[in-house]
Amino acid sequence: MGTPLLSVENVTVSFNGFNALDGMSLHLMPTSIRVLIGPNGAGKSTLLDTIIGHVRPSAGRVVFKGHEITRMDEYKIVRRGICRKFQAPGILDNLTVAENLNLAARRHRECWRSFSVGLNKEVRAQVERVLTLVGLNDRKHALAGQLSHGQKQWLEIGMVVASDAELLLLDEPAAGMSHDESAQTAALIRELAKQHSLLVIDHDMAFVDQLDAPVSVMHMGRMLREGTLEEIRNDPQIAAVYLGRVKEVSVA
Amino acid sequence: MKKWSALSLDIVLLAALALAPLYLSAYHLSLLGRFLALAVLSLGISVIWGWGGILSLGQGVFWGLGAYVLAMHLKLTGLAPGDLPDFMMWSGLDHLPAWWKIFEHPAVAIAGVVVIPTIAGGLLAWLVFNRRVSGVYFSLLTQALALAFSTLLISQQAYTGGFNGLTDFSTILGHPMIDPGFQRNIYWITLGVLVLASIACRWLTHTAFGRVLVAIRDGESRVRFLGYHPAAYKTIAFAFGAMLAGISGALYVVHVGVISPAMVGVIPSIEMVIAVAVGGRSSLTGVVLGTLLVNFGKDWISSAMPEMWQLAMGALFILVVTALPQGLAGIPGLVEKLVLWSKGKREAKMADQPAIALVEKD
Amino acid sequence: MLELEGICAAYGKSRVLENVHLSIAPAESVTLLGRNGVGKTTLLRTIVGLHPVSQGTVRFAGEEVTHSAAYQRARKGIGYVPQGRGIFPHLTVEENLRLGSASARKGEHNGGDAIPAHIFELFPLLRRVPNRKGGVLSGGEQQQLAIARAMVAQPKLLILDEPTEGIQPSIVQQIEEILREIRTRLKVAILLVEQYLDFAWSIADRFYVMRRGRIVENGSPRDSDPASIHHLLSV
Amino acid sequence: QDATVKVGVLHSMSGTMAISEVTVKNATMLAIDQVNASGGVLGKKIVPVIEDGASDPAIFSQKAQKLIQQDKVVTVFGGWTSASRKAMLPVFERFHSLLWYPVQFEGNECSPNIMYSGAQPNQQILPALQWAFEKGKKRVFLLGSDYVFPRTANLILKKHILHDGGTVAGEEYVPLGGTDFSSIITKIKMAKPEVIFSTLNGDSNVSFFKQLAAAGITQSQLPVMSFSIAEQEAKAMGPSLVNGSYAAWNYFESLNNPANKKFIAAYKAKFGANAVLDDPMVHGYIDVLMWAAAVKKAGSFDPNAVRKAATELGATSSPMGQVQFADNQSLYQTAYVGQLQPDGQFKVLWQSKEPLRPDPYDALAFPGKHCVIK
Amino acid sequence: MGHAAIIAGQGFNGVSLASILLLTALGLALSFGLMNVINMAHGEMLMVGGYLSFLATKMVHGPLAFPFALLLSFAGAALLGALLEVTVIRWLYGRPLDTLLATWGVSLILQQAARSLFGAIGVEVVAPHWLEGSVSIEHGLLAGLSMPYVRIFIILLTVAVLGLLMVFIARTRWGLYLRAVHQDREMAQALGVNTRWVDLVVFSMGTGVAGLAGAALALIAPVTPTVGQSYVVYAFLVVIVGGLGSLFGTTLAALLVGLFSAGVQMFTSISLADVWLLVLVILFIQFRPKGIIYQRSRAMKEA
Ligand SMILES: Nc1ncnc2c1ncn2[C@@H]1O[C@H](COP(=O)(O)OP(=O)(O)OP(=O)(O)O)[C@@H](O)[C@H]1O
Ligand SMILES: Nc1ncnc2c1ncn2[C@@H]1O[C@H](COP(=O)(O)OP(=O)(O)OP(=O)(O)O)[C@@H](O)[C@H]1O
Ligand SMILES: NC(N)=O
Ligand SMILES: [Mg+2]
Ligand SMILES: [Mg+2]
Repeated sequence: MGTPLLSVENVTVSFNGFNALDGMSLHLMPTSIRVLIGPNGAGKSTLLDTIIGHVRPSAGRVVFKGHEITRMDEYKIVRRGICRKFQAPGILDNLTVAENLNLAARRHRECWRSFSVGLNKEVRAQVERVLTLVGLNDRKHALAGQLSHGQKQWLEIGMVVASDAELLLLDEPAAGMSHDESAQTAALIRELAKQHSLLVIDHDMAFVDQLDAPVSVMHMGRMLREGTLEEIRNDPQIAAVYLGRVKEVSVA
Repeated sequence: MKKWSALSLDIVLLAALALAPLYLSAYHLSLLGRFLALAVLSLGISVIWGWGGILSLGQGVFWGLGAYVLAMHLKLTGLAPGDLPDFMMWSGLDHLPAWWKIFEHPAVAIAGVVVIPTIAGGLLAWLVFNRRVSGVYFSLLTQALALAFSTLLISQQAYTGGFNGLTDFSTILGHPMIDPGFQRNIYWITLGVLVLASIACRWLTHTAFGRVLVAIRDGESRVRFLGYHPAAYKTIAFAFGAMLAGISGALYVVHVGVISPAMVGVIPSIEMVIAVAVGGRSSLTGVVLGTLLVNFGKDWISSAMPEMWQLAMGALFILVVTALPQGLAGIPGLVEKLVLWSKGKREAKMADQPAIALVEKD
Repeated sequence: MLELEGICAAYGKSRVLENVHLSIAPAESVTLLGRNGVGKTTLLRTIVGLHPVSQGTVRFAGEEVTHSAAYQRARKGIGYVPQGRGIFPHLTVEENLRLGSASARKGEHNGGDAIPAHIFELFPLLRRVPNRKGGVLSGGEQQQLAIARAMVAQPKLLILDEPTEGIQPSIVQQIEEILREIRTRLKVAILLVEQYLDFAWSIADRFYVMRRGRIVENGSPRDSDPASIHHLLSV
Repeated sequence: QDATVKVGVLHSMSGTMAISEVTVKNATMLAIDQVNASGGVLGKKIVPVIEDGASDPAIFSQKAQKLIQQDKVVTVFGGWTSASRKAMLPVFERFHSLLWYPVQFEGNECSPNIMYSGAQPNQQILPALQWAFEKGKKRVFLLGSDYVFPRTANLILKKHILHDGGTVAGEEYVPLGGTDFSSIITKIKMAKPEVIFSTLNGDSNVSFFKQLAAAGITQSQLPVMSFSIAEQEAKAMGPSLVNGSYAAWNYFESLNNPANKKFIAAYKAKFGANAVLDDPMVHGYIDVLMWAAAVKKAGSFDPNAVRKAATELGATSSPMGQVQFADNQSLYQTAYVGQLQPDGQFKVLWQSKEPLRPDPYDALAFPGKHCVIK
Repeated sequence: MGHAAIIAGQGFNGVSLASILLLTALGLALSFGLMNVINMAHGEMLMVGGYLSFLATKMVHGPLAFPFALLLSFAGAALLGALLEVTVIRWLYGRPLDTLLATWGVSLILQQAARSLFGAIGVEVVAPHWLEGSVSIEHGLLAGLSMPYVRIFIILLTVAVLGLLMVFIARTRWGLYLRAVHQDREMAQALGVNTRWVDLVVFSMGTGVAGLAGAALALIAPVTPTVGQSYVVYAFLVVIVGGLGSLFGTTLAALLVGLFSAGVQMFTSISLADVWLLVLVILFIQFRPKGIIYQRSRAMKEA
């Protein structure tokens, strides 16, 4: 075992006395996938919020690439190599699809480096590549706000891909996608894992299955169990709080 | 195609302005000159509002800073050695404050015109944007700032000339301002500054900076989560706008020969924004035209029917905002839409136009 | 209950719905299927009254409602769970629920203000956090709240746009049961858009498949070949 | 040969100053009519070109330039605030034209291109002080709107109060249009003055008097001497509010002289029987008459010739009494102190023995300064 | 006057100023805080209320004159607000900065209209007899303190209006609808709320309250065409400092501003007190960018 890319250590986040995260820990190795599941309100999205600096933990710390990032500004954390897809699509509605991707793909985000007129060739190529990858090529110049819900999901996945950050945080990437599309997304994620680390949240067990990665289960702001999906499925406690009566997943 | 027509509009406009001394009377030329000076300010507003989505209702402050700095210089150069400006004398001061004295040197004054508003604007913006004070809050805060600024100027009569402001200048850089030739020269200089400013704006908005600015306008947090620091971008944009405002104020003083608190307060600040809205906040050519149109309109209506001016101006804002949110710059689009609409009415009947679910590729 | 005839709709210049015919009988459960971006949400919005139709008619409970405002349709008994949930972020859970009965005419169910107890039985989670602001709920919590809120109004037709999105599996199962229950017991008609086929199939009496703004297939799950449906939904 | 001559009339017809300036404009127009009716000047009919200064100094300067450059007027009547006059001054100097300025002001200015017919400080505020001291009221509270005239007037007053053995009980300013006087009234109560000298402008007066009354302070306990409340303002405020308070001017509508009777009759005939007249209006009126007389005397419209001729006209009777332009281009005129009556008119309590020589630079406050016009 | 009396007197003045600011700001708290409409013509609604109260006291005499004036100024300003909502505001929901510009135009027109109708010099509303005079303390620690009845009346009126509004917003069904409409117009509609009607009622209630404020203000200051301008900037500051959408915050902010001004005015001039006030506000915003009381949200758009 090498050093983890990301370590979340005993993080507690509380809102008016309610602990959304309650001593949560998680370690993530480079170039790996970790799936995070757990009941609604377990604190999964809050964990991502904490990693990216959107909420400040009251205890614990977050370490990324050996540096503590717990109390840094969001944009500084992101610049260190983290990119996140939000649960409700977080795209820029009044920019075109291509512009959204451009913004994500740019390498130099400091203000003082933004005064050049032309678009970097690499960036442009990257955007084109991603457009094809997420199937939005012919909607390139449409305003992002005019996409359907599923298309927005794809666009945001595209932004994460375009960012090429070392750590990619995906909050329910398969939500609102059809079976085929989830499968496509899963394949894409597995491909990305060759060079990146991914933390993926989803409730779709068929999709999780396709990711073929270790699963962490959160419950009430804490880590409940880690293991393979198979192990998780067979855990009666998880069935009780999360999965419900276990059903055969139909693999189409 | 669209680009070309826009460019040719710019060229026609520039030619018309450049040739103005040939066909305009001395008085109208002097009006045009002062309105062009204001257009420099409008360009700045356009960048921060049209691109950055930041509506400042306090541009009068930065405009006023530039104007006052230059006016202080002009006041000092018109003085006999050892003399005090008249208002200092009658307000009970017996020597020139040091912070006045430094503007005696033209280089310091000119630097001050550019630098002081920029720093003031930048500082304010940095304080406020870093704390994520957004749109409407910022607008109202800057409005209060404009009020405070003019109140402060009025109350510090001994140092600022108070309500009267500063006026009665004789020479600038050794040139008597009374010279007829001076008027023409200052017109050229103003036009030159305007052209430079508009090139600078065009450049700024076409860089990555401009695109990030637009993105911030659309979704500041999202942009932050992509690793950009919105406050930095907004601060630079705002400082740039403040700089243009300061330059504009200084030019205006040279044209008009007076600066007073009444010209920098809440109402003038809003009027500055209105001119930009009328032109079309995110069209650089539009805002220049808008500024000229509003100001010439004001001059004309207030001569023809003084009581009507406020009514006309009021009606204009309402009309522009509700019917023409893109201002003058939106007129071509509106015409196009109307044409399409009348055509579309016919076409709609031939219901075989394809739906646009384009993702699907069969 | 609901009849759509020749519905066309557009965003600006681009047509999104083409001549859509669709009908739902009282207490019938209908599923609308289709890939991303084919116009499902748009169709639902035209029914609810949030998007204008350029041609065609919408009839609900025997009355034409093509041009009536959304709130009027809601008062006639159309309940709506939108895609993206539509939770009021600064209202508490309880207030969000109370708004569900905004469509109730005065005097109908218990003065309009009280929230029927069975709602909390169906969504126990909501009982725990009645004073939490809607905006801070987790995605799944919001989804549950949205469904609960639509049910508070006791609609005659319940329209759900991907209601299982972001909901944990055990609750998806519960929602499935709830929907079946309100259809059979409360005789509420259901129009469901769903990507999760298993779920859709288990509830639907009939289905429609959309493609590029048109209905290309309809039938009942029992006498349709799953493979051909699946083919229609794939790339 | 053209049988007309153009003059400019430049006042605020919009904005905050409109209310005051419109009446001055009316009086000016009346005078122009009268001159025209009596055959014009040098055989030419006067054609007024009216412009709106919009209560904005920059606009005043712009419109002044327009009148001179574009309309080629031979002279301009107008301005009210010192700010507007200051803004116009360079324009008149640059184009060698002549402005007739009708309002009391703070002095400290003397331009060959302006005829100052309004009171200089020694013709309004200082006589009022003299009167107060004569009445034994030597503890003075200075209250003004925050602009140049009040601040400078108070500077001069302070010197004289101290010089003459009085006390300055306090000095306060309210932003123009300000309406909250609660703190100031507290300060007044703490300072215990014997008289308040008020250079408050316009609407602030209403608030001030109302709040003073509500605080239980009456005119008999603590009189207020105002320098900006004339008949117009008193009428609008409702005379009952300011009843019993004092004012100092160079003209009151109640002055009993034949010229005034004629003037009032003519004005009411033209602008309605309800019209009231006051000091700045009369100045706006006589400015035109003096200009016409000066043109006749000079035999020319040339501003240089006219201004010289104006100072050589000699004493003239006017609605305000005998007036005459001094060599510093300001007006000899009589100072009056009046008390406001329930009918909205002022009862004259005191007047200077003779028309006072105008002195732009108060010798006590600005020693060594003189106005010399060549 | 002893020190205690002066401090108490300025405290009273501060509260009185606060109550006027609050009365002005309450309408804004509705239109701006809850509907996100920046109504620059709010000040003119004040003015309209003032003039209506002036007319009312001319039309009716006797003890009922002033209550009638209050009623008329509320109703008149509310009606005008309704007209404004239908003709202008309605088209601009969701574009707050545009509402600012359009309503600025409205304010210019209303000012000019007032100037044409009533003249530019202010008109005066004579306070009813029962509001003349003041509570004066002659003896003891607070000797010399006097509190004018009009100011006491305005404070009480403000408290009453504040109370009614708080109940309306927090407790009634309409208050719920109003908040819902502001947060998600479409969804509110889809739930059966007649959003147009809600908008109309709430907006005109806001302007109606401004009308009341105008009538109250007329008791201590003249009604002029520009009377609104001098208050509206401060009223907006109060709403900002208080935090959008919280009447409680607005109240605290008004008290803060009122007491601060009354205090600082004693040591410096009114002009400088205004300048210091703004400095204070900018500093305050550093610590509480969203005002004294604000609502958190996880939604990114609002973060
Ligand atoms: N700002 C906040 N204030 C109060 N409570 C909050 C806040 N943010 C989150 N919560 C609460 O914290 C809990 C965890 O929320 P979180 O969004 O992390 O859940 P989740 O695991 O992502 O759930 P889901 O699967 O439904 O998306 C929820 O109960 C939520 O209501
Ligand atoms: N506001 C809008 N302006 C313009 N086009 C739009 C707008 N909203 C949606 N569209 C387009 O209309 C089409 C139909 O969108 P709709 O949201 O109805 O799809 P959908 O079937 O619900 O998709 P999904 O499964 O992704 O939710 C899409 O191609 C989309 O891009
Ligand atoms: N000259 C004056 N009154 O400003
Ligand atoms: Mg979540
Ligand atoms: Mg959809």
